[in-house]
Amino acid sequence: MLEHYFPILVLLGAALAIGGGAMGFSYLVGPKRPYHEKLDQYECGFAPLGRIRMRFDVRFYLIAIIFIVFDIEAAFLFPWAVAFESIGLIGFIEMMLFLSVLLVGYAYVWKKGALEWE
Amino acid sequence: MSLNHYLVLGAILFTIGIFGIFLNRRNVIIIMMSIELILLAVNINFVAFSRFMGNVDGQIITFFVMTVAAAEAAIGLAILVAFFRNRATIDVEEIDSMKG
Amino acid sequence: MAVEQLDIHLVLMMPEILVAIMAMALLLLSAWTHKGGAGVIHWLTMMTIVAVVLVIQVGSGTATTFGGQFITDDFSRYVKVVMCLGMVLPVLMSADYIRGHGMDGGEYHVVTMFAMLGGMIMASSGGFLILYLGLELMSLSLYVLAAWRRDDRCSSEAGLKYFVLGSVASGLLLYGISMVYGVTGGTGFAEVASFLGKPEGHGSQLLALGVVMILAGMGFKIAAVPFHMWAPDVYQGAPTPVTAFMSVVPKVAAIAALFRILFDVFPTYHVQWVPILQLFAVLSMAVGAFGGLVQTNIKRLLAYSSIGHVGYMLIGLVANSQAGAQGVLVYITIYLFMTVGVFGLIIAFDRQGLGENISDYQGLARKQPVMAFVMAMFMFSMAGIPPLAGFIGKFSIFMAAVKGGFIPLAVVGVLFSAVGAFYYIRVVKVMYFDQPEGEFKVTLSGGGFIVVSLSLFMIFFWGILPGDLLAWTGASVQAFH
Amino acid sequence: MSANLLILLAPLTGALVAGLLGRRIGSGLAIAATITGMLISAWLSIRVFSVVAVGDGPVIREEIFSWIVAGNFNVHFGILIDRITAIMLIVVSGISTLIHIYSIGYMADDPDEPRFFSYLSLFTFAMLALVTSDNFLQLFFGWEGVGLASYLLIGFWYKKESACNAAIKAFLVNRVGDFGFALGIFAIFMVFGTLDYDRVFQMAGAGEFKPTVDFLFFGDVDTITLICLLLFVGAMGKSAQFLLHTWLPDAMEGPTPVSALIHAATMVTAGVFMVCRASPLFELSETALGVVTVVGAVTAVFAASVGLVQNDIKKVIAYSTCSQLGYMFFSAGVSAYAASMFHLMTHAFFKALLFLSAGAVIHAMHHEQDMRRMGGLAKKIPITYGVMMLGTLALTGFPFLAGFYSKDAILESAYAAHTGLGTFAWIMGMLAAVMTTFYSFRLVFMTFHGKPADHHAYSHAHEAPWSMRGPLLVLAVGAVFAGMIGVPLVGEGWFKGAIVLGQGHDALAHAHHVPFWVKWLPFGAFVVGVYLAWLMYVRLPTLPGIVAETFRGTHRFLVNAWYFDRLYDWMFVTMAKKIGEGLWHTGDETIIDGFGVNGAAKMCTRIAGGLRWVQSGYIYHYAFAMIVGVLVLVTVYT
Repeated sequence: MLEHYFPILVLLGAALAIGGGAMGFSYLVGPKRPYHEKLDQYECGFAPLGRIRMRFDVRFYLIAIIFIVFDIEAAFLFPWAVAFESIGLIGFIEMMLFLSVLLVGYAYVWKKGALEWE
Repeated sequence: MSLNHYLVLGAILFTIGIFGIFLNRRNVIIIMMSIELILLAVNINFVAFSRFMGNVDGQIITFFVMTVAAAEAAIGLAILVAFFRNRATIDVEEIDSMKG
Repeated sequence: MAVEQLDIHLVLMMPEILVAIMAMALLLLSAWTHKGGAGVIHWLTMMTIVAVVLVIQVGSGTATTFGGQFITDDFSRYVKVVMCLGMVLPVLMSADYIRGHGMDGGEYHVVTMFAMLGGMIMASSGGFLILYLGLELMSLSLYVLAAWRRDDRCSSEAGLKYFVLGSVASGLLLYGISMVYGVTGGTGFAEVASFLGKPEGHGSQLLALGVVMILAGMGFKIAAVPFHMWAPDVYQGAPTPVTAFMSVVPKVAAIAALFRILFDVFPTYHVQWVPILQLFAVLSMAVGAFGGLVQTNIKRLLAYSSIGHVGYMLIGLVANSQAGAQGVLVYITIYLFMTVGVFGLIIAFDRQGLGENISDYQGLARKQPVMAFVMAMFMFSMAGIPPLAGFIGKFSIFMAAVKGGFIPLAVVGVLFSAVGAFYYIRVVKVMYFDQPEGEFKVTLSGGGFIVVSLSLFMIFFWGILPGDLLAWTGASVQAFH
Repeated sequence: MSANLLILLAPLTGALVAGLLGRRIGSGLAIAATITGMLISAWLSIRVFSVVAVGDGPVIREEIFSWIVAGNFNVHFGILIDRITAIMLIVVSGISTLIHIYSIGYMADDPDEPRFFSYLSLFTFAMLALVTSDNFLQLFFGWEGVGLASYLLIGFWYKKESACNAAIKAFLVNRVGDFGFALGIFAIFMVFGTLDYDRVFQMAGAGEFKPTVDFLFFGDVDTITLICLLLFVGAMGKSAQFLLHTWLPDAMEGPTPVSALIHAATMVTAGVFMVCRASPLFELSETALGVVTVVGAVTAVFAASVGLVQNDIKKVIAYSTCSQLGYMFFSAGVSAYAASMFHLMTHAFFKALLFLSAGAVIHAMHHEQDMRRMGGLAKKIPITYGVMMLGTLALTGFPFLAGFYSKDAILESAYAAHTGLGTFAWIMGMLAAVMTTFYSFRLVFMTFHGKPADHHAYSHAHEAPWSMRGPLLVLAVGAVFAGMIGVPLVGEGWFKGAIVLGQGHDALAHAHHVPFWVKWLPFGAFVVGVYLAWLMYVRLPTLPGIVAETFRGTHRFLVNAWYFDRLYDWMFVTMAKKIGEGLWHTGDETIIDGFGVNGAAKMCTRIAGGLRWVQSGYIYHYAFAMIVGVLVLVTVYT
C-alpha cells in the first residue's frame, strides 16, 4: 500500500529540488555587495521600529496557549464525525457533553478577560 | 517496512527527547520541545503497534495523548511565563534557588 | 472492532461526576463573583466533599463500567475517602493562609478539586488509558498548584521543576504502556492480565521493558528514589497548603494505581517487579533517613520524611500479600493524619510571620507548651515510636514483610527508621532544649484547630486502638488475591 | 476499671495534668497532681504485692483491650502480675514516689518544675507499662517510652550544651540496642507466630518451633540463640552493658533525682528484668547464657575499675551502677535469675539512696560535683553523711545490710555453677567486689573526711530541707532491711512459674552449700577494700598521687574509661571520612553544628552531606538521575 504514497514522495522531492535549487542558484551567481540598509531587517520598506530579536509581547503567548488547548480538542471531532452513523444518539450526547465542558472553560476564559487584548 | 523500523524510530525520538532534557543547559523552551518529542515517540509506538496488530486501541490512545500533550504544553508555558516574570530569565542554569 | 453493546453505568461514577460538575460550577462562580465569592466557594467546596464522601458510601460490592475501564470496589471506595480527607483537611486549615497570600478567588479550590478528581479516577481505573488520563488530570493540576503564588520566586520555580520532571515521568510511563500494549494487544487491565495468564505471555523483553518504565513513571509520582529529586524542591517552594495536599493525595492515588497495576495486571510477573520495588524501598528509606539530617527548612525536612515513608509503604507492596496491601493502606491513612497535622502547625506558625526554618521553633516548649507538645507528638509518631499511630503503620508493614519472608528488608527498614528517628527528635530538641529567640504567640485558626486536634486525636486513637482501622483496611483489600 | 490498671494510669494522669496544664494551674498544683498520682500508684502496688508476693495469691492476668488484630495476629494490652512483676512494681512505684517527693526540695528553685515532674511521672508510667506487660510488643512499647522519658530528662537542663549532647548520645546508643531488640521481637513473631509471653514460653518449652532459621547472611543459626542474643543486645543498650555503656556516665548531666530514679534504680534494670522474664527462652540456649555471663562479668570489672579513679561524685556512682548491673547479668547468665532479681531490688534501694545523698551533697555544695573540692563535710551535714555511709555499707556488702545478702547470693551461685564461665564470673565478681569497696569508701573519705578543700563552699554547706531528708531516711531503712526481708526470694521456687530453669541449671540451689570460705570471701574483699581506701585517702593522703604517677599509663587508661569514647569516635569518624572523601568530596566539614557529639551522628551527617550535594537544584541533574535510574533498572531487571 506504500506505493500509493509514491506520488507524494515525488512531489516532495520536486518541491525540495526547485526551492533549494532556486536559492542555491541565486546564492551562487548573485553579486554580493552588502551595505547597511541591505543587511538591515525588512519592515515593509519603512525604517525599522525595533530590533529584530525583540521579545514578543507575553499576550501573544497567552492567546496562543488558549488557542492550542481549544484547537487540539477539536481533534476528537474528526473520529466522532466519521463514526457518527454507528454510534448514534449516545455518541451525540457524549460529544455534546464534551463540548459543554469545553464551553465552561471558554466561558471562564472569556469572563476573566483573557481574550481581551488590553 | 517492518514494525521494528517504526519502533526504532520511536526509540530514537525518545532518546533524543531524553537527551534534550539534560544535555541542554540553556533554554527551558528546548526542554519543553524535548518533552513533546518524547510524547511523539510514544505516539509513533502506539500507532505502529495499532497498525500492525489491527487493533484500534492504540490510535485512540494517541488521540488522548495528543490532547493531553497540548494541555501540558499550555500549562508548561503558563508556568514558564510566571517564572520569567519573577526572574527575567528562562535559563536552565538559573533555576536553582532551592537545593540541598 | 465492532460497536458493542455499550455498558454505561454512570451511577458507579457518581462521586467523580459530582466532583467534576461542582468544580466546573465553582469555576464559573469564581469568574462571575471575583473575590467576593471566595468565602462561598470555600464552604461550597467543603460541602461538596462531604457530599462526595456520602455518595461514596452508598456503593457496595465490585462493579465495572465502560467495558471494564472503570472499576468500583471496596478498595477504591476506601482510598477515595482517604483522598477526600487529604483534600478537605488542608483546605479547611488554610482558609486564612489562602487569603493572606493572595491565593483566594476560588480557583485554588477548583484546581485542588480537579487534582483530587484525577486521583479518584486513577484509583478506579480499569485500563492504562484511563489511568493515564486520571494521572495527567492530577499532575497538571498539581503543577499549577505548586506555582500558585505567582509573585514568589520559589513557588514558580517549584512549579517549573515539577512540571518538567513530571512530564518526563509521564513520558516514561507512556512509553512503558506502549510496550505493554505492543506485546499484549490491549490496554484494559483485564485484557492484559488474561494475555499474561496464558503460557505464551511470558519472557518478552519488550514487556519487561514496559514494566520497568511503568514502575519508573509511577515511582516518580510517589517520589520513590531515584525518582524523588523533585520532591524536596517542590515541597519547599510550593505554598504550604499545597505541600500538605501534594504530600498526601497524589501519593494515595499513585499507590492505589500501583495496587491495580501490580496485583490486577502483573500478578504473574511478580518475579520481575518485586526486586525493583525492593530496590525502590531500600533506597527511599535510605535517602529519607539520611537526607533529612541536614535540613534546616521544615518543609524540606518533611519532603525527605515523606520519601522515607514511601519507602516503608513500598515494603508493604513488596510483601505481595494481602497483609502487605493492608499494611500499606494502614500506613497511608495514618500518614495522612500525621502529615496534615504537622502542616496545620506550620501554617499556624506562618500566621505569626515565623519562617519555615526549624530554628524558628527554638524554645517553643517554653512559650507554648501545648503547641510544642502537639508538634512533638506528630514528630514522635512519624518516627514510629509507640504508642502513637505511626508505630502501628510501621509495625503492620514490617510484620507483613516478615510474614512474606522478606526479613532482610524488614531489618533494613527497622535500621533506617532508627536513623530517621534522629531528625524528628532534632525538631523536638529544638523546641524543648533550645533557647527561645524573640517573642511570639502562635495561634491556630478555627479550621486549623479542628484539623490539628482531629489529627492529634487520630494518631493517639489509632495508636492505642487501631482495631477499626485494621478492620476497614482488611476488608478493602479483600479485592486483591 | 480495675485497680491494677489504675497503677499505670495514675502516673500518666499526673504527667498529663502537670505537662499540659502546668503553666495554667501553677507549679504547686502540678506537683501535687503528680505526687497524688504516684501515691495512688504506690499504694495500689503495695496492695498487689501483698496479695501476689507476700500472700499466696494467684498470678493476675487482665486483658485491657485488643490492641492490634489483623488476621490470625493478635496483640492486646494486658496486665500480667506474677512475682517478678510484683517486685518490680514495688521497686518502681515506691522509689519513684520517694524521688518525686525528694525533687520538691531539689528542684525548688527551677522555673520549669511542672515540666520536670511531668516527665518524671511519664517515665514512671512507661516503666510500669514495661513491667506489667504480658506480651513482647507492650514490653517494647514501655521500652521505647522509658527511653523517650530518659532522653527528655537527661536534656532537662537544656541550657547546658553538655546536657543536650548527653541526651542525644543516650538516645543514639539506645537506638542501637533497640534495633537489636526490635529484631528479636520480629524473630519471635516469625518463629512462634505470636508475641504473648504465655504462648511463646509454652511453645518454646514444648519445643514447637523450627530449630534453626536462616538469618541474613549468617546462614542457618539456632533459632533460640538468635532470638536471645538479639533481645540481649536490647538489654545491653538499656542496661549500659560493656560496649554499649558509653551513654550512662554522660547521662549524669541530668538532674540528680533523674540519675537516681532512671539511671540507677529502674530504667537501667529493665534489661535485667527482661532477661529474667524471658528465662524460658534463655534457658534453652547455652550460648546465649554464656554471652550474658561473659558480658555481665566483664562489665562488672570494667566499670568498677573505671570507678576507681573518677573524681565526679555522680560519675563514681554511675560506674558503680554499671558494674552492679554486670553482677545482675552474670547471675542471670548462670541461671540464678532469682539472685538477679534480688540484687535488682536491693540495689534499687541503696543505689537510689547513694544518688540522692550525693544529690544532697551537691545541693549543700551549691552544685559542686568534683570530690576534690569537697572534704570534711561529715561535720556540716551529719544526716547526709549517716545515710550515705549506710548506703555505702549496703553496696559494699557489709554483713546483714542489703547488699550482703544479694551480692553473696550472686557470687555463691556463680561459684556453685561449676562451669568454666561460672568460675570466670565468680573471679571477676570477687575482683569487682574489692574495687567496689575501694571506690565507695574513697568517695566517702574524699567527701566527708579529711580537710575541706574549698573553705567558702564548706562554710556555706547546709543540710538539705526535710522534703529531701525524708526520702533519704526511708531509703536508708530500705537499704538496711531489704536484704534480710528479701532472703526468701532466693529460696527454692519462690518465683513459681515466673522463672523457668532448664535441666541441671541449679546453681542457685547449690549456692547454699558452697564451702565456708566462699561464703566469707566477699567479706574479706570488703575488709581489703576498706583498708586500702582508708590507707590512701585518710592515713596517707599523698599516696594516691604517688600511685597515679607510678602507674601513669594504667591510671590514664582508667580515667579515660578504657578509651571507649575515643575508640568509637575514631572508628566512626575515620570511616565516615573515608566514605566522604572517597565518594563525594563534600569539602563541607561542618555541615551543621551541634551534631559533633557522636561518631555515628557524624557519619550520618556525612552521608546526608553527600545527598545534599547530589540534590544540586538543577533540573538537568534531576532528570539525569531519573534516566540513570531507569537505565539501571532496565539493564538489571529485564
